[in-house]
Amino acid sequence: MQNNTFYNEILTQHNMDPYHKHELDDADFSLEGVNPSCGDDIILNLKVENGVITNGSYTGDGCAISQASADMMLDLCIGKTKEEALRLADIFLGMIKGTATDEEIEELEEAGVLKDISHMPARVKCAVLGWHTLQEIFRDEQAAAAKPGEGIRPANVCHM
Amino acid sequence: MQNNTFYNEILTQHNMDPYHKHELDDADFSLEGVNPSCGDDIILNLKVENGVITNGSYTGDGCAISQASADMMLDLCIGKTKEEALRLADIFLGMIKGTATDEEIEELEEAGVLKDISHMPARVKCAVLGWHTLQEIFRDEQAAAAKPGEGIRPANVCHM
Amino acid sequence: MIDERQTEEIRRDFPLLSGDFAYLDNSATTQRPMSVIKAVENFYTSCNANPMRGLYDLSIRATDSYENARSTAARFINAAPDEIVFTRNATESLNLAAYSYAMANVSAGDEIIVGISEHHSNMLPWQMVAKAKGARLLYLECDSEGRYTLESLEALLSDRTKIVALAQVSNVIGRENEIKAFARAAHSRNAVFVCDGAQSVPHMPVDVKALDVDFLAFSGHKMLAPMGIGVFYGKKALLEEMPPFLYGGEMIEYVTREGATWAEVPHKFEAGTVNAADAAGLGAAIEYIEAIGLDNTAEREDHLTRLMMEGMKGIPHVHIIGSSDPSEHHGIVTFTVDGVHPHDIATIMDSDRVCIRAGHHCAQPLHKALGIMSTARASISFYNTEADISRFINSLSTLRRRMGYAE
Amino acid sequence: MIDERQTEEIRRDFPLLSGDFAYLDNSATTQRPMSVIKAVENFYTSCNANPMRGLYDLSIRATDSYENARSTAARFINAAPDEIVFTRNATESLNLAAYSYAMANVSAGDEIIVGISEHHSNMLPWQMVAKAKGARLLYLECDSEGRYTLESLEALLSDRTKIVALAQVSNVIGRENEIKAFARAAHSRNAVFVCDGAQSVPHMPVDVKALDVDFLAFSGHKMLAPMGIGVFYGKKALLEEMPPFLYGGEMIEYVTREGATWAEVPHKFEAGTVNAADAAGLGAAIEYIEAIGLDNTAEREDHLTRLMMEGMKGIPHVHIIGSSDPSEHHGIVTFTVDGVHPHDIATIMDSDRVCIRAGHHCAQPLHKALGIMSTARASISFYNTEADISRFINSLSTLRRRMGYAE
Ligand SMILES: Cc1ncc(COP(=O)(O)O)c(C=O)c1O
Ligand SMILES: Cc1ncc(COP(=O)(O)O)c(C=O)c1O
Repeated sequence: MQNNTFYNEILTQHNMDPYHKHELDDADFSLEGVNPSCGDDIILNLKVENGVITNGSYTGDGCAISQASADMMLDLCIGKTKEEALRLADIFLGMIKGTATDEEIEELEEAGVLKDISHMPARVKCAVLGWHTLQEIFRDEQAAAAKPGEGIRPANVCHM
Repeated sequence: MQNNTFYNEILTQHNMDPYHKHELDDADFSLEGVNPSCGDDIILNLKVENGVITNGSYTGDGCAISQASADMMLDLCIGKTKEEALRLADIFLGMIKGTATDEEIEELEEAGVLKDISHMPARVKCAVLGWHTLQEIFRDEQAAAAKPGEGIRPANVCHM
Repeated sequence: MIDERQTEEIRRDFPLLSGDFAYLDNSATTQRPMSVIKAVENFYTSCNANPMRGLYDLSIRATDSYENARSTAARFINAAPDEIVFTRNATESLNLAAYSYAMANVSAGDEIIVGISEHHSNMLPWQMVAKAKGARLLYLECDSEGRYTLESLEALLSDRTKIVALAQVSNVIGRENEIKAFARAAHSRNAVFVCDGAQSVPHMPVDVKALDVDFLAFSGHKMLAPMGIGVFYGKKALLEEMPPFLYGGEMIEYVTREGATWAEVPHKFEAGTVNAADAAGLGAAIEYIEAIGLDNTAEREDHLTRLMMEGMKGIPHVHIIGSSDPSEHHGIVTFTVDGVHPHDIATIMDSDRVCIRAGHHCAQPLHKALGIMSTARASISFYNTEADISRFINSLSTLRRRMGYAE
Repeated sequence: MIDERQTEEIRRDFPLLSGDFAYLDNSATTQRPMSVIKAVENFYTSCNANPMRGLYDLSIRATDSYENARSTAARFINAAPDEIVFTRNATESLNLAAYSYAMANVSAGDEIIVGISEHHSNMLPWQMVAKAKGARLLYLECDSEGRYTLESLEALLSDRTKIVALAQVSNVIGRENEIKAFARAAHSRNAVFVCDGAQSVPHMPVDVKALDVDFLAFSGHKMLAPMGIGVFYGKKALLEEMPPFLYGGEMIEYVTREGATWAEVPHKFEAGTVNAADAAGLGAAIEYIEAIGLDNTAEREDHLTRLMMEGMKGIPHVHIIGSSDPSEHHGIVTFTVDGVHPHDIATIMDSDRVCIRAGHHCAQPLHKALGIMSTARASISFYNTEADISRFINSLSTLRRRMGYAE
């Protein structure tokens, strides 16, 4: 149980040098995701045009797993349709639950390094925080709609 | 621990054919003693003249041990001074606690059969109910003073 | 059916039963099989850590063990795992229902209905709530054999009824109440139904979905498990609405100077470090019972009860409380002997190495209603032998003579 | 002092410590020596019955075992046996103080003072009482090292103060508070002093008479005992006046349809079947600690703490919460590492087989006051080795590099 292979170069890289950790002024959706047990707190911003996620970013604080996972998720989802992104979210959650196939996990690309997090229940919430927030945005688009003029603080928070 | 030698002829005799289980119309003191865990409930009546217990009785319900113990106590105490009776009460309680000497226990005469009750903590309260009520009468004579006209029901109750 | 030979095998699992006595106080607490004792030991020797808090392997194993026990308990009564709150015992479970659900939902003028035969643990919490809230406590009366009728419940129910609390099996009477019908009647008036399962869950299949009770309480120690673990079952929707009961670590989401938000059900109700070791023991106890089969244990208990009651009928001056039909006793045989105080019965039986209980069995109002100060009770488990029953009957048949009666 | 060789001997008593890891989460829960595990087993195999109820030999042995454990616990903190109420854990003990004492004695406009560094279990019950009663909850502030001063308490105290609640040792800071002086200050305003001893009783001699606290709460599982047992100490006179908390079997004298009278202290507060097996375990744990000697264990813990803190000081980017003096930590070393989230610290340490804890340690308001989201915590017991400390230090010194930092 104790080979925490996920603290590898891929993960630390995404944590130390994230590609997508910045604000996104023209975001269409913006939702805060919070993991109270860990104190992880991210704000996920998405720009969606004609059903395609054309841009995305996150800001926030938290452990390396939550931050890197969100960064890897955006890597994967930008350029995908909403449906494709939600399918990847399902695969990611399935990977954590141990129900995803190897082929499916392949599709997650770098995010596949978090496979073994399922052995660390206390950290599962960190790994899925970004993905869960993504699902929530599309579950209730109205609630997650970015409100221009209100700054980046989104009106709604989704708790893990 | 399981040789309950106290259920012998002496005890059953005092339970089945008590000498002192009756009312006492001219009692000077009358106090109810109650053992809630067992449901034992006695009323102890004493006639005291010039510091000497000249007569006594009890009424009530309860297990054989509580009833026989009260009966044996009265056997022993009638005719004794208040001080002597209280000394015997001390010895009886000492016997139960295991601190009384053999000579002292001799003085208790038949009541000595309850010596082994100390191995049955749940029954100790039954055995000492009468003695405890006696002590209470002399501890607060005013409260235990029999109130003529109020019937035999004493005004005060002492709980174990 | 489990026969005498199989019973001997079963008894080998119970270290304490090798002693030379008949243990007939099973409704107070059962003995524990080695697998339960070992499950506790195993927790301490192989996964002892504070569950739910740590971030290391050992603590994860502790958490898994604890949550597995929760799932096992849930399966046993056909609940979902997150409807199972671990408590210390049935008493704490019933207090949880009272402090959390009732204090938040009962107002002045409301009514709570409680069976008159209830154990104090399913009566005093409701007296407390009624007093605190200015509500009325109504007692559902049973007949002289401890039988409740649906009609008498319906006669008491009103639109002011908020709670009906009743045991599935009384610890004095032994009879099974028709919980399903009673719960339906309570629901028809929008009252919740609290079921005390302390004496039923150990002895018969209990399905919370089929019974449709809102809350169910039971104790591990009455069903082979360790002493420090009990269960409070609540319907998920109710649990979610209820305020917490005990406050402290592990039951929160956020805490500030001003207040707090609560963790998800069931953790909201499990404040402080949990008793994971005894929970593991409860899991092992349920598995032990399941391996033998509740149908088999019930049949065996029924057989022994029949034997006991038949033997008792042959002894003059002995009176059994409740039904004369052994199948309506679930191993509980409460009785009196003319002229012999129940405490003397128990003490003399102890000298014959028969362990029974005497007193009010935490049901004083029932005894008052029956017009008896106290009673003696022999209670049977599937691991008792026919020899245990004989020993009991032999002792009982000599009692009055030993107390000085002619017969 | 206990040296390394003696420690190896001691560790042989703890089955789980034979594993290849450094267990440094002792403030969350300790490991159990075989004598404690065996005491629980022994209860179940040789005196298992429902204590306090039965009238037979086995039940008497169960009762004796239970009451002996109570006397042992009483002796350990210099209380009288009837001032010891057994609970499940410190959390339940503190809730008992809140529900029973405080709900009966706090009125609208009254004030309750709580340390800002308190564990949620000694904060949320008081928030609950304050809210229910319309009382004011005032926080006693500590400095950045977690130090409380008598002056700041005196500044908060008023004639409206009814309760002051403070831990003797905070589970984050590790510093010992001057309970005796604080209790005296509370008493000078006729307030009662509630002491959370969860982190002090396991590590130092605690004498309730000398400290003159009104209530003291602690958990068995943090001092080698089983998980299901805690202690609530209360001064006899207070306990006698307080209403019951949990209602049910065994805590009554008489019950009628209308109400009830209560059993004597401490039984009034022990509703339902007690956890006699784990109480026996607590007795054995105390005897184990007494055999080694609290002075010796404290000295050993101090030595290891010193070693740990010295090692940590040599590692850049590591910050220890609280005093820089190891003797002010009582085995609790809470820390942060620049740029590495505490949860990552714990997970990586786990891969090096070092068990520590990370998070808010059930002290969110303290973390808020310190301006930190969360921390990591290593906590020491006398059975830890110098090798455990080295393993911790080695892991800590590589942490930042493994997270991608240059140093
Ligand atoms: C200072 C302090 N108080 C109270 C508690 C609560 O103890 P328990 O979880 O055993 O109830 C703890 C331990 O978690 C603690 O460290
Ligand atoms: C019917 C019933 N309810 C409740 C209880 C209380 O159980 P416990 O003492 O384990 O809390 C008992 C057992 O004593 C019981 O028989």
